[in-house]
Amino acid sequence: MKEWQSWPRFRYEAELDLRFPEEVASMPGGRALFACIQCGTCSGTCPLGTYMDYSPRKIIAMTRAGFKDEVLHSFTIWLCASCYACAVECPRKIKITDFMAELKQRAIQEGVYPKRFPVAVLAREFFDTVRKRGRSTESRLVLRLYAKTNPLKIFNQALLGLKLLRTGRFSLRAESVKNRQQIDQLLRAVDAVKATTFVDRLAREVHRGEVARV
Amino acid sequence: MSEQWEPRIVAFFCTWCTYTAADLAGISRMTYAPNARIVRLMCSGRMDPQFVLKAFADGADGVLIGGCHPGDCHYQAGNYKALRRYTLLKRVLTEMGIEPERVRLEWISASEGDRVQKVMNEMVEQIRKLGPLHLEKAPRRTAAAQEREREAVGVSSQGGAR
Amino acid sequence: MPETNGAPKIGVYVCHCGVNIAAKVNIPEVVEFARTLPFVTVARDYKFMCSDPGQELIQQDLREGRVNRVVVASCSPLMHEATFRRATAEGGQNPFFFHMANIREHVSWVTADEHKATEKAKALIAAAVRRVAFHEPLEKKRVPVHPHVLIVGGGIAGIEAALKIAEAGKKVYLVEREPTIGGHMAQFDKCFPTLDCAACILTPKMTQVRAHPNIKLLTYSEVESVEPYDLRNFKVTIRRKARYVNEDVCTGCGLCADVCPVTVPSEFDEGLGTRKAIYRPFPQAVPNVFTISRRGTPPCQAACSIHQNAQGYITLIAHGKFKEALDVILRDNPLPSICGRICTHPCTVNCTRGTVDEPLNIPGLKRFITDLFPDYKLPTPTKERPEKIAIVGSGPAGLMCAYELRQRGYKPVIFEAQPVAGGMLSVGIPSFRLPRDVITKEINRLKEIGIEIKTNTPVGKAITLEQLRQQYAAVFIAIGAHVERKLKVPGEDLPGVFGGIEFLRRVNLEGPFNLGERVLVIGGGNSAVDAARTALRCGAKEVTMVYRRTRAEMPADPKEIEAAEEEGVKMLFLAAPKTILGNKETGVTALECLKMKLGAPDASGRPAPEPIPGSEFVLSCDAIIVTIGQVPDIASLGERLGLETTTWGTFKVDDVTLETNVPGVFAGGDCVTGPDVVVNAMYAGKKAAISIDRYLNKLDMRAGREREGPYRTEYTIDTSGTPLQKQIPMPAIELARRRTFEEVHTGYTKELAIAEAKRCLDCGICCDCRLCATVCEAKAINYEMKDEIQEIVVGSIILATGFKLFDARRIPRYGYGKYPNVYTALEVERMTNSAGPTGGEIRLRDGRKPKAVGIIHCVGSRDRNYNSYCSRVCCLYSLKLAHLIKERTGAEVYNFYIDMRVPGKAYEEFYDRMLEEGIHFIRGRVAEVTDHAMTPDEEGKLVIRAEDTLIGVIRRIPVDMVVLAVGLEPQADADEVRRKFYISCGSGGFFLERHPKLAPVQTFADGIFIAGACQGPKDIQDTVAQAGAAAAEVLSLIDRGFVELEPNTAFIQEELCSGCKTCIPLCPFSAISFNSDKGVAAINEALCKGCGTCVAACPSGAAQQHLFTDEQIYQEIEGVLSYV
Amino acid sequence: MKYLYYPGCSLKGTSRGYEESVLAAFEALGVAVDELEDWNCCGATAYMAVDEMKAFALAARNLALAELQDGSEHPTLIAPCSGCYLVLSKTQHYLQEYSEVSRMIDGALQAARLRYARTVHVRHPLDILINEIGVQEIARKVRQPLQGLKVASYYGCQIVRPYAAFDDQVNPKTMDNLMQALGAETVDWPLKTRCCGGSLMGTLPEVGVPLSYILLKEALKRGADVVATACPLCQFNLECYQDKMSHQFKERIEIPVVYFTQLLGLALGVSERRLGMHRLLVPMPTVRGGTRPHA
Repeated sequence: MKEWQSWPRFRYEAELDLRFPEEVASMPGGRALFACIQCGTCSGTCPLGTYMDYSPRKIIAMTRAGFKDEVLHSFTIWLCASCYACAVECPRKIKITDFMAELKQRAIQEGVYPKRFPVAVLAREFFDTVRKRGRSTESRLVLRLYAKTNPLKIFNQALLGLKLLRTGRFSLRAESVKNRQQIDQLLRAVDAVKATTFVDRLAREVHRGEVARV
Repeated sequence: MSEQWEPRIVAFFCTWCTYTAADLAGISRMTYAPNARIVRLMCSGRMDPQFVLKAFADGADGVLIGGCHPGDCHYQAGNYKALRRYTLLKRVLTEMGIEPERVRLEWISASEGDRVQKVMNEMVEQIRKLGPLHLEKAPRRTAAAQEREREAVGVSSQGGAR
Repeated sequence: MPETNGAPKIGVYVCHCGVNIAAKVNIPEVVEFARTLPFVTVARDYKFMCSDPGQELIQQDLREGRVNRVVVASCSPLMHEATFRRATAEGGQNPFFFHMANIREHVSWVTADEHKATEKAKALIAAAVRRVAFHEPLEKKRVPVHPHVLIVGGGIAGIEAALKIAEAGKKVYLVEREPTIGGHMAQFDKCFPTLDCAACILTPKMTQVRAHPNIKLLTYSEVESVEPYDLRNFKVTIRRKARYVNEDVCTGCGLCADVCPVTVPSEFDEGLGTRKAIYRPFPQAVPNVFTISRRGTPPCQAACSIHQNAQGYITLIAHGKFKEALDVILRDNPLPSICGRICTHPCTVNCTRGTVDEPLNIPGLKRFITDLFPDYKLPTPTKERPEKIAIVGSGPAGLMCAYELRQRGYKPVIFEAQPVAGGMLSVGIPSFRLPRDVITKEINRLKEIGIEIKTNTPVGKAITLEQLRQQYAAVFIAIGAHVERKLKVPGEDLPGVFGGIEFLRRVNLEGPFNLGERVLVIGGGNSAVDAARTALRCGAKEVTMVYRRTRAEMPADPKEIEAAEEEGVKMLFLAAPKTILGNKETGVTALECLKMKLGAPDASGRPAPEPIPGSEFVLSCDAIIVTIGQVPDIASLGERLGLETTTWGTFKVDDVTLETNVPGVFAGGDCVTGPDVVVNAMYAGKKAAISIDRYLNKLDMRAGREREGPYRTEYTIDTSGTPLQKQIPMPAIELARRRTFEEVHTGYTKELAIAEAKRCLDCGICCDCRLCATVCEAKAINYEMKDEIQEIVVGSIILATGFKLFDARRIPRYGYGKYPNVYTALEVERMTNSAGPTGGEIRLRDGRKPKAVGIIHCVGSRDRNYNSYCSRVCCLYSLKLAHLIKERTGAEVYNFYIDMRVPGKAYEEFYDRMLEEGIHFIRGRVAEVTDHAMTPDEEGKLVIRAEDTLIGVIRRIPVDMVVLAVGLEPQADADEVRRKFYISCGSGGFFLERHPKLAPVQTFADGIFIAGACQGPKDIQDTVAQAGAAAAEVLSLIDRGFVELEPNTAFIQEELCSGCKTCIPLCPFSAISFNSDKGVAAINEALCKGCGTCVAACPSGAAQQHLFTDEQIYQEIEGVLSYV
Repeated sequence: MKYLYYPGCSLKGTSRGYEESVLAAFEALGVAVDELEDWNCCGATAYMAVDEMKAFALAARNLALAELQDGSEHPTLIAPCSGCYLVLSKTQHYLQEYSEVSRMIDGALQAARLRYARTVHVRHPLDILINEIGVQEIARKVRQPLQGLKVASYYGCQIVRPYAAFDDQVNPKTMDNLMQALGAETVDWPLKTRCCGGSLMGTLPEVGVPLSYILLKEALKRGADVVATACPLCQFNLECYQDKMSHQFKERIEIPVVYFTQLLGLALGVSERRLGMHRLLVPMPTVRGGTRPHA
């Protein structure tokens, strides 16, 4: 619990980033963001709403108002499990799930994602494997995730791992596509067009082992 | 063409549906590209293909025709007649070497102000893509036309009353 | 050359419209530009051109001769064209020397860039200036306005408008599609914000409408079409739906509803209560008369060849009215105890219930009634006629024909070759399915009403056909099909091989005889099954049916096949007999068969069996019964009067009349169709009787007979939500006893019959039992009533068709239709009404009082998935219901809202009051209503899950009752209606007004007005105000007596017309004709509405349109393109 | 009709039983399926979070390969994994709706010497079973009716939302109808589309475990004998963490969680081995030979 004294009394307009809402709304279909009437259907529908620091409704309000720091630092965006329940119920047809994904990407770009949050690590490990091999192998992914976040956790799950091994569900053989070159060409082309560098930055970070520092 | 070329569009709207929709777009303050000039007709059935040819001859780059939705025509079936002529017209234009995409027929009801906005913007984009219309013999305003105009109002080319 | 007013001197007047135009368009620049245009002599600008000083500017210039044509650049011509034309006229010029440039709606309000807006304004002004130079003087035509008014919709809007106009002495037709006026308001209990009783303020107005001499009230009626009567007035066709009760005679006493056995959910009580098929929506209905809901002939009755009214007797059975049920049965069927046992029941096959779980056992119910009244009597004829009619054959066709003729007064005489009457019924159907005494009784009943039956009298031997024809007024041949078809395989004549019918006839007439232990029955029809079951009862140990296709193709009734199998009959499929083995001494010993496979479909649509070569196998047996069909025994008739026959050995008759090629001789039943089921034979008998009656009365035998046979009902029934309940099996004797000829099924008991009858879905609604007619003292009920068409001419129309409620089922998250205690607001409204289904008590479905109630706002409103508009009344009615619920039950009431919208006089105060009453208000749209309990106190409750957005937490609130504040939607047929009346719908689907602010009750169609919620969601206050406004519009029109029409008609320049006639078929108003004297087209200006379609099509340019001549439009095109 | 089959990474790993049962059940129904050659990762939800455009590109490669391999006018690609189904469908949707996405992906495909003409129809096996084969046809082929078995049909989130059009998004019924056709009873279970926790189970078990627990607890409360799923991740979460749930919530949570195709296979008379039933951690009580679970 935070100390009450530390609560800011005002949010000064100068501290906000008024370009932020426009940036976020530039995603496909993103203009719908401005149609939000703050009804709270998304928050009420969200199965994870109760775990979030800001409800999805608040995230939208804060994005509109330019609370960039709070939004990108929030746990909410990492808690979204992409179940789309909010998106189909939203009376304003806001693609809230896609909006959360957009915020995750922006958080990674800005490097402000919570470092001890394995959600981001999993996403990146996954990304890395697929980039190289075209397919992911769950078992190896899980091992790498634990290795990079909390190696001790592996022991908690050892029994389950054994069971899975026994039933043939935990194969350690790495899956891969045959035409790896094509995958490479494909993803490079996206990079070239997109001219975004965050993936490289990400690769550098992974390389430096920053993410391993819990 | 100068680099400031802007598509010039003539829009023929029926008074009952599309013209009213354009009014509604105005009342609702929906801004859209200013390139089109609206000519009001009572019905899209009044749309003579010659109007389109005339517009192209006089320097238009595109023509938009707006009528009531099928089944909604104030005069029962004028819009169907317009559709029939429109189909023929596109063929004629192709033969003349004018891209048929320069003419567009749209059904827009009186309540669809937002559609006016959308169609106007799309039309301008479309014409922008096609570029200016170059008719080999596309006089801005023919001498004959000027003469005809004067004659019709009873004024000779010398300016004296007949 | 158009007539002109001298050289053009054009004045251009640019309006600022305050800042509306001036803020975007550079007015001085535009005015400067206008001065450079040809013929422009004056160019001015003014703050508001439409104001008096603005108009005065124009008039002054005109009067002082500076200007003779006028261009005003301001708003839309739809707004102020009339104003400036008037100004032009007052300045002394023809008002049509004027044109308008729309630089507000089309320029300043829609253009972002100032420079571009200015350029666009210039172009439009240039176009207008060029155009107006070509204007000509025109005259407006005056058309009288018919003083009669049509109002569509009898809700509060229609009522209010009708009364206002009628009070002013004008004639009003008020058309309402429901049986009563009152609309939604009649369903309300209280009205917000005053909480006054809706009925108390509405019903006096309703009775006033009924009593007013100037109002012609047409309830239960719909407008079919609206056509132009002349250039301004309307010819309206109204369908007055048959209510089957004479409105002028009915006293509204209600005795009919007391006896009506059909109960359906009451629309007025939103399905919470019930009403009868003959009903009055509510006691204060206007007119206070009853109506019968008839959806049409139910599928069971339609499918029946003799149209037995099954729904009628089933409904009566369900209500224990057995005697009445018998009367209904006897209306159509003289052989019910037979049909109740052996009919192949197309009724059951087509029963709607079959699509839900299982169809009703309709014949079983009929049998129950006939068993209950074993000594019932047939109706006796009410008149007598001298003609005697000969009927050959006493099977079902002959008996039915005789009965129908007897009922018409004739004296039928039946000739039967066999010693017993009944034809195939007596000889071909085994008695364990149809006991002999049942047949005997039925035949005796027919004899009792005067039908003569001569048994042992074979026609052809005892008497000839020729003699019959001479001695009787008409002859009906119904000799059936009794000659067995042969297998045509070797050994068929061996002892021990029987024809199926031969076998059954022998058992029926002489009693059972020994066949041996193992019996094979060849064939798959009903007779084959009968033969197999009979063989078992003759002592055979093993009976096997041999059929060349599979079970799926067997023509026999599946229930009969099942019964046979139950009794031990074996089935051998895909096998066909090849040779019957045995000799004269031993008789038949075995059957050699071939295996078959199914091939391509044959003519009957079933897959054709194909033999598999070399697949022979042998079945040993003691007897073989061949039952593969029969043909008529035409040869037995001897000489045949030259009657034509078909290649199938049947009589050739006219399909419609059943008349043979010999006049006065008719034939029907199996001898025409080949072997068929009993009910079709009866159908033939009935059909022949109708033909004979018409023949003897020299009437058209063919007219109006399309619906005599079976047909399919046109309508479909919504069976969703019907609780599953399978058919109640009819009690039968135990299997062990099924070795004798004792009847297998013993019939329903009263309790079982009632339970089975209650499964009926009342497809036709009214079951046509006609009990109501028996109690109506005023004799108001008329089942033969037909829809009537009425035509009226009116000059003005007000549409006040109201709204429909959003269907809450469309949002499954709120559980409406799934959880019983989720209600719509109107349902709760009905509950709060003391005359409602619960007598004013607010109760859960199980009768408990709710302790906590959640009201969910904006259901289907403000939601882009459904309706994006705000329904405007829900916040207020939710407050009202919250108050009523709290007052009546003391429950905690939670309102879940997005925004509280309570603008209006005394509305905010009402909201204040509710806040103070302690009603909870939670700002947050509900995510879900669920019965998923997460804590013990949520068990058995409905949990409402929503974010409380003001507190910022997600809340779960357990309640007993959920009330959905459903929004208002356009009527389901709004689009159809608006087309009918030539008007438009706005974005939400509501009728579109001419101008949202300045012409809220006018439409774009002259003379057609709108009022109330059909224009958009609104409360009673605003509805009544609009109704008044619409009435005022109408009255002002009528009092002026005429309208002026825009002179934009088309005309022909005769000297240019080539007489090609292209224009003539194009005119939707048939205004163009061909003047053959001059060889040119001619336009009737009185019919021309001015669309200009003919002008656009004229190849020579001879057709032109005033105000829109080719030249004027060319000028406009050149204008917009030539400058800027 | 021949279908292309897109397994996705999970069906080659933890959810091998899903692949085995899908293929065996389709075979038993006489429906031919061909595996998409050299398919790659669909793009997956996790990938979407890092780089949406690349996820689209990956998905588009699969779609392009499907066109190459099938050659018919409208190839049908069956994707049993909910995640793959969603990502492939979403890619289709974005390629249609957003020209910027469309342009970029076409460019990327071109760089990889591929072309996608937008003809592929991505469908879930449930959709094929209900809308192509039909419950009546399936009911006709049932050899071992699942008499007396009470099934909680769990659709999860991503096969009905937001791009699927074959069933209702909130109250889907197709799996229930299928189960009824197999002779089983379905329990009325309001959580059938509620999230199981998805990948949070691995990354944030303190959040994931309670989500799955709520689902199973309610299914047990409503009398289910088994939960039928249509998603590898749902199956994994609901099955593999039951011990953890029992421990954490001090309450025995034990219920078999199987793929709906496994139940379909059982009813069609396919052997348990071929359906991958032996890979279940919580074994399914036998429904054969008249033994009824909980009977």
